[in-house]
Amino acid sequence: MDPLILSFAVVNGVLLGGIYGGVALGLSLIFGVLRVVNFAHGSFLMLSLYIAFWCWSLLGLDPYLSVFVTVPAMFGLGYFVQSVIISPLIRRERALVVEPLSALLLTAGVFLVLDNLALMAFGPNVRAVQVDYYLPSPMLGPIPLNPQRLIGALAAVLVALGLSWWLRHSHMGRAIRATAQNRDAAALSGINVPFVYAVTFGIGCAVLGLFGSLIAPFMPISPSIGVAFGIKSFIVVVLGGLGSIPGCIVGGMVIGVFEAVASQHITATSAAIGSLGLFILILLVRPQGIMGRA
Amino acid sequence: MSSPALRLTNLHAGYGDVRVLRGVDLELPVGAIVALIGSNGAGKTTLLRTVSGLLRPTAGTIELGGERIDTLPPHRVVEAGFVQSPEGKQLFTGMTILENLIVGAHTPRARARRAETLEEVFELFPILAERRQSPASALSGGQQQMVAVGRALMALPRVLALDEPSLGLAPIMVDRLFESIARIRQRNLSILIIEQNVFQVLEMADSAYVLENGQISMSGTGEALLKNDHLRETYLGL
Amino acid sequence: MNTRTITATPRSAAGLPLGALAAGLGFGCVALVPLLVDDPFLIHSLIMVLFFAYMASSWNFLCGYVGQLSLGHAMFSGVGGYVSVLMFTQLGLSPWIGMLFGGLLAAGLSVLIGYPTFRLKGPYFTLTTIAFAEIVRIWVENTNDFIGVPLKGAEGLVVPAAGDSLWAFQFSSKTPYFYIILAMLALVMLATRLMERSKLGYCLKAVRGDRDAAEALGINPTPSTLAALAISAFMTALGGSFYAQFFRYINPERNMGLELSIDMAVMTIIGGQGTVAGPLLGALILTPISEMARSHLGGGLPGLHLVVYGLVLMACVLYFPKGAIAPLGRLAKRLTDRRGSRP
Amino acid sequence: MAKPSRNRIALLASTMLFGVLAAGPALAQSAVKIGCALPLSGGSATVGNQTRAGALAAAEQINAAGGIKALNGAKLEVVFGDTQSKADIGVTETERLVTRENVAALCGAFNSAVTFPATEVAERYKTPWVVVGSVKDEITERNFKYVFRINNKATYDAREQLDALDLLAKETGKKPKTIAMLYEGSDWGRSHAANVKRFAKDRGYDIVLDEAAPPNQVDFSNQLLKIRGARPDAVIVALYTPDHLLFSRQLMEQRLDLPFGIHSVGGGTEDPAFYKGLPQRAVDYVFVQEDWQIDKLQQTNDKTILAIAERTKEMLGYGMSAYAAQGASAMYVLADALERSGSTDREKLRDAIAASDIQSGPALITGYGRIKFDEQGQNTHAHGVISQNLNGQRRTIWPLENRGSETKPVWPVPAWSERKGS
Amino acid sequence: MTTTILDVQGISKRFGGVQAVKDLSFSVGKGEILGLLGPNGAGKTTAFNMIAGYLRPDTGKVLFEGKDIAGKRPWDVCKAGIARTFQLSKPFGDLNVIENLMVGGFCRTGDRARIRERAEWMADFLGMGRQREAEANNLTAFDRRKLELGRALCTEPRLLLMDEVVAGATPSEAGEMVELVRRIRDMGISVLIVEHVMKVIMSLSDRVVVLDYGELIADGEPQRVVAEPRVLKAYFGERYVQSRA
Repeated sequence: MDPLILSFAVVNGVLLGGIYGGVALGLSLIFGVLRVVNFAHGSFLMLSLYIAFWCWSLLGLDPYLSVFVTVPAMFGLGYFVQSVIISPLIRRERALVVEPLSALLLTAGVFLVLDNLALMAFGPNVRAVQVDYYLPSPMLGPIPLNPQRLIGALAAVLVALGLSWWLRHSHMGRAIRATAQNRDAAALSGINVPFVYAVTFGIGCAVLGLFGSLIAPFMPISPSIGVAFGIKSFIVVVLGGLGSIPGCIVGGMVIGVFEAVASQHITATSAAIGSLGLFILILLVRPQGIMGRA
Repeated sequence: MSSPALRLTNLHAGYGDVRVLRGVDLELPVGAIVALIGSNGAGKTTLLRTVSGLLRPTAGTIELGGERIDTLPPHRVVEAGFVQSPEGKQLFTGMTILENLIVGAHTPRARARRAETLEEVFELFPILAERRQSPASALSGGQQQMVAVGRALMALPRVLALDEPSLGLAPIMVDRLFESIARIRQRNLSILIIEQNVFQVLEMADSAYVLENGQISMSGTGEALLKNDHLRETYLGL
Repeated sequence: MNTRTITATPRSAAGLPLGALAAGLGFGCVALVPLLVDDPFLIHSLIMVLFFAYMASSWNFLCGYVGQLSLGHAMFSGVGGYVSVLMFTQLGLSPWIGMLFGGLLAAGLSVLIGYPTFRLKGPYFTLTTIAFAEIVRIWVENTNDFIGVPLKGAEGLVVPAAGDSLWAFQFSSKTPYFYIILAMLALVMLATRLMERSKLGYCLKAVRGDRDAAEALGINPTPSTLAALAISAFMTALGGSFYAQFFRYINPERNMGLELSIDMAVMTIIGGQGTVAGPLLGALILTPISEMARSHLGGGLPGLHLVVYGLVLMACVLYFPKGAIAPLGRLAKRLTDRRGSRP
Repeated sequence: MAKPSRNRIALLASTMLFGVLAAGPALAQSAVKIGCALPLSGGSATVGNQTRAGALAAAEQINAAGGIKALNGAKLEVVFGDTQSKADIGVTETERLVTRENVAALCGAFNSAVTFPATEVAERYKTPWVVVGSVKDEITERNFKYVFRINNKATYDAREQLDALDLLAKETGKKPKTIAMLYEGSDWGRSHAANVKRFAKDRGYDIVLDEAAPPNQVDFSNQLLKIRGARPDAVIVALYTPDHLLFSRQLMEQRLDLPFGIHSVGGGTEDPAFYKGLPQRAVDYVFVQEDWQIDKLQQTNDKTILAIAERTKEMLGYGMSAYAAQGASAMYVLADALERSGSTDREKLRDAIAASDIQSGPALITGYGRIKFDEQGQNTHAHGVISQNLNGQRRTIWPLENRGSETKPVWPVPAWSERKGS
Repeated sequence: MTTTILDVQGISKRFGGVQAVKDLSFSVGKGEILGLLGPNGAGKTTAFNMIAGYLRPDTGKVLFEGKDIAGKRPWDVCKAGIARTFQLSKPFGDLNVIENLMVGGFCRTGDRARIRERAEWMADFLGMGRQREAEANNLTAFDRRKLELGRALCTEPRLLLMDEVVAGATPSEAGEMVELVRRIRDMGISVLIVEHVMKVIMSLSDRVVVLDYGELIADGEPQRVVAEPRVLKAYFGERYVQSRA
């Protein structure tokens, strides 16, 4: 194969994969701490895309500036969903662990409600943000880099680094990690576990809020957009290791490059089958993922 | 008369419809070491979980220094000053020793004095200072127990509860641990200790309670219980 | 709450269990509907309710009793539909026979997939079933021709009209379809009931209750779960064949898609998984909701019925984890108890 | 929402008036119900709602003009059923419309996968069905008596795209040789691609890339790279709105040069939302084949057509589309048949539709010269219209008879570097 | 004690850095009740699980009636004739008492009528005849423990492994359990029992073996074994032994 085309493909794959990883961060964080597989992950992204869109369309806010709206709004929504909808389940469980299937079903309910409320409220029309300025395309050798995707991918790496650093060194971050590792011991150390859970869910959604704003400039928005990203996120997170923050970015880039390179040889549909197959294989052979601990 | 450090009155608790505690009365005077002994399944750990707020009592009251704490969530109980080092150590295995200890000082009160308390814990368990950057999972059983006790101390407890601190430790380590506990005592804490290592703990404790089937069947000073033939017969089967 | 309930299975005067009697009576009454009313739309709607009850029951046969959540069952429905249609169009074989082949193929496929997959627990299992089903769906959608078999990709398959013929599984009236799906539902519910009381049923319930304890009692979980999976896949495939014959048209999106799997699972969970009547109850609750949302709001509020689905699902998970059948069962029990205690 | 209620009052008033003037035939002028099964929710909801708006606008107009005169001014009442783009739901809704709502005729249902089995129900109940939007060939190849299709078959769509290429080549002497195809990987995209392939060979085009894309992609870089590698003269595209938006935007960003441009077969490019979501430069010079004449409103002075467009825009919030036009057209075809049959009897109505021969009026809003069905119910005079986006205006360039006198197609299309403002 | 039914020969198990069981050998005679003792964490449950097929021994053999069952899966061990109970009882919560018992019966036969008959008999044997229709979730902890014992017996074992039979029981319940175990032995079933409550072990066992740090430190008659200094030290600490000496 033409090496130029191949390097194009790899660069595209890395950029896109970085965005996949960034979008999946929240899913991984929430699973890592709460052991909840958030089926509604994509729906939250869809909502933040809509928020970014309406900010642009009604208030004339640049999508990149709308992060100041989407991030707090999504944090609030995530906090609310955890403390009002999911936490009764955690309180109910006698064994004091969330029964993963109930949580999955609960978030599946959230997914149905959010996606269809969006359909009722915004209608089925596809919408898109249009900005009237041009960002210059930086060049990587002979390859031009798409500026908007580059911003997304860089943001993903930065957010992952920042999140890891914050979890490692901040007071709240340590509390979150402690709660993830041993809920009871955390409570016995004076950590307010329900609060930590709600904050974690909020942060997971806030990250989605950020990426909603970052991809809004180039992503058409419709009520069903969440599903596409949701499925991608599951694949990415399983590949990188459920709960692993760096694994998320690595998993995203692996999928991105895999699909980009594979698509040059086979059709995109076969590449989609391939990534689903990879997903199954990883679950069966190495369920902890690429970066996850055994 | 000042109120005791911890007082349980007619405490009932259980899991679902399984009743574990059936009316426990217990008093821990300020500055004392009180031992709670009993066979497996007698409800010792359930008692600690209930006091800590992990389990809601179905009846009865829990007072810490005269204040009711039986409706508080776990983190408020810690704030109020009751801290336990749970059974089986329950360390945060993905964290270093230092991080484990720092997480222990989570409440605002404890955080304000974090550096000093840390110094004190390191003084108490010098080995932890040496290995502060090691992951908790790489420690020996005795060292892990030290981390667990140290982590509880970091929260600046008024009442420290130790659940089976000698579990799984080599005899020499048990001795050392008990020595440390004796030293902690000098910090003007009240200590509630749950042990299966009956004789050693009875020697150290000011008084002790025997828990059987969720009820206190016997109590008294450590010495008196040691001499009590009934205890030996019923509890030890000798 | 520490009550010890001491009840015997309520029995009628003739000695038959009341449950069987009620089931027989219920099915008998429903069977009379086409004789009493001549309303094709009502019959059609009933067929849809019975069809979804059948699909949910087939799903329940495995997932309700093993306690694993599969969201890939639509794959088996698709296999059943495609095999029966292709055997009819390509080989001229009666769909009745094609149906059996479709069922067997689905059962075989399910064992191949299930063997490695059952090791996975909880959400991992669920995600894997979704992935398998999506692979099959995407593959069929993008395959026009597979070793000479015209799958026709996303376009879907059409069953050519063959007139009123039992052999061709085609009828001009809806009534025969109604009786067929009614009989299929009765059969799957009977099979579930028999399985519940057979060795297989006890093994599955034991594995669901506690895997370690089940193993200690001499139960090897793998063959039991695989057997249940194969039967469940077989029955789901028969449902897929019925769909194909009833609508005379199938395509991968609808007959293999995730949405069908979610419908099957959600109906069962809302009705009560691991019970014979739960899936039927779920279908009876949910199908009219969507029907009503459509006919009364006429698309004025698109997606409303799915919002209701989601809310009902969340309420069930939080407040009726055993499904709507649990409170109903308690009510029935109280009624029979009261009657029984009367002198 | 003010308008409908005013209409309802008008309707009420007129009913009362009629009641006073002629108490006798009050029964005869009760409303004629038309059932319309459409995907109002689910994947194709946008299209469904556009068709609904068109149909409603036309029905209102017909009613305001005095209803069906042959039925003493009976009003049209359009009853909708939501198919959710699912075959089984579509069939159920058809059953309901026929047996519960007792409609005189049916229309719908856009998705071929729904229309195909649903029309069978109509055939069984001997209820005429006017197909709207569905292009699957077989729908009008089953010897059905009650199914009619005003619009194109799928094969027409493909043929027309190549016809347009041929026409432009003949006009300028410049002919593209290689074609790439990019299409969504479900029913519509695949069947269109298959049809293009069938015709391309005979017309001397070389298909250099044949690429299906799974629906709802989040990125097209990979496919664009493939197109770049294949270096085609032109690309034939069949994508739905979100995918088409993404594709067009990325194509613009990557400044991928295609000497003979993008030839889209409707889908996303028929959707007004598509043009709202993209900057002008992303759609410059794009060719679109669709089932109505996009610049009809500029070219016609038929007041009824302009009024329909006005009313549709009011309902949807954006301009006319092929689907709104088709919905309106279907209503006028049915109204015409009702006038001629003078009866709501389904049998008579069916015969009247079969005998339709419309050569003027708002039924031809879609841009056809004539509507006349063959014995299979297919309107053989149906044709799509291919437009090119020129200076922000979409101008018909094919067929020649629909092309405006001032319209000059740009062929071949300029490279990105030669375009204004770059 | 004439014949041996279970012969454990030098089994070991290592978890990461911890040697949980080290070269352990002991045997159970036919018709014998053998107590397995040791302080918390001594490796009793690990040894237990290696016999029951839940763990594969790193080394050594487990001979049951002369055949090596080491490394066999739990269901095969059960079919061979060894039944077990769990430390934390694991009844099938949403099944009633009879159904729970019947699950055990399917291990030997598919004949439902016979299984049901035996389950009914077993319910009476356990003294749970009046609760036969009660869901296991609604039973008291002790009844659940009994139920688990009965369920194990329904698999018609020749050797019964019991883990902590009276934990959390009241004295009268403990007495009832001891009586039950005796009657089980009288039925000809050998019993290996892990227990903390000394009183129970002392009154029940024909013989005890004591583990400490994964190693066998004593084997013999109960009264004699608990007087051994090594055992006292393991249980009560060095100082106690010194004070008694």
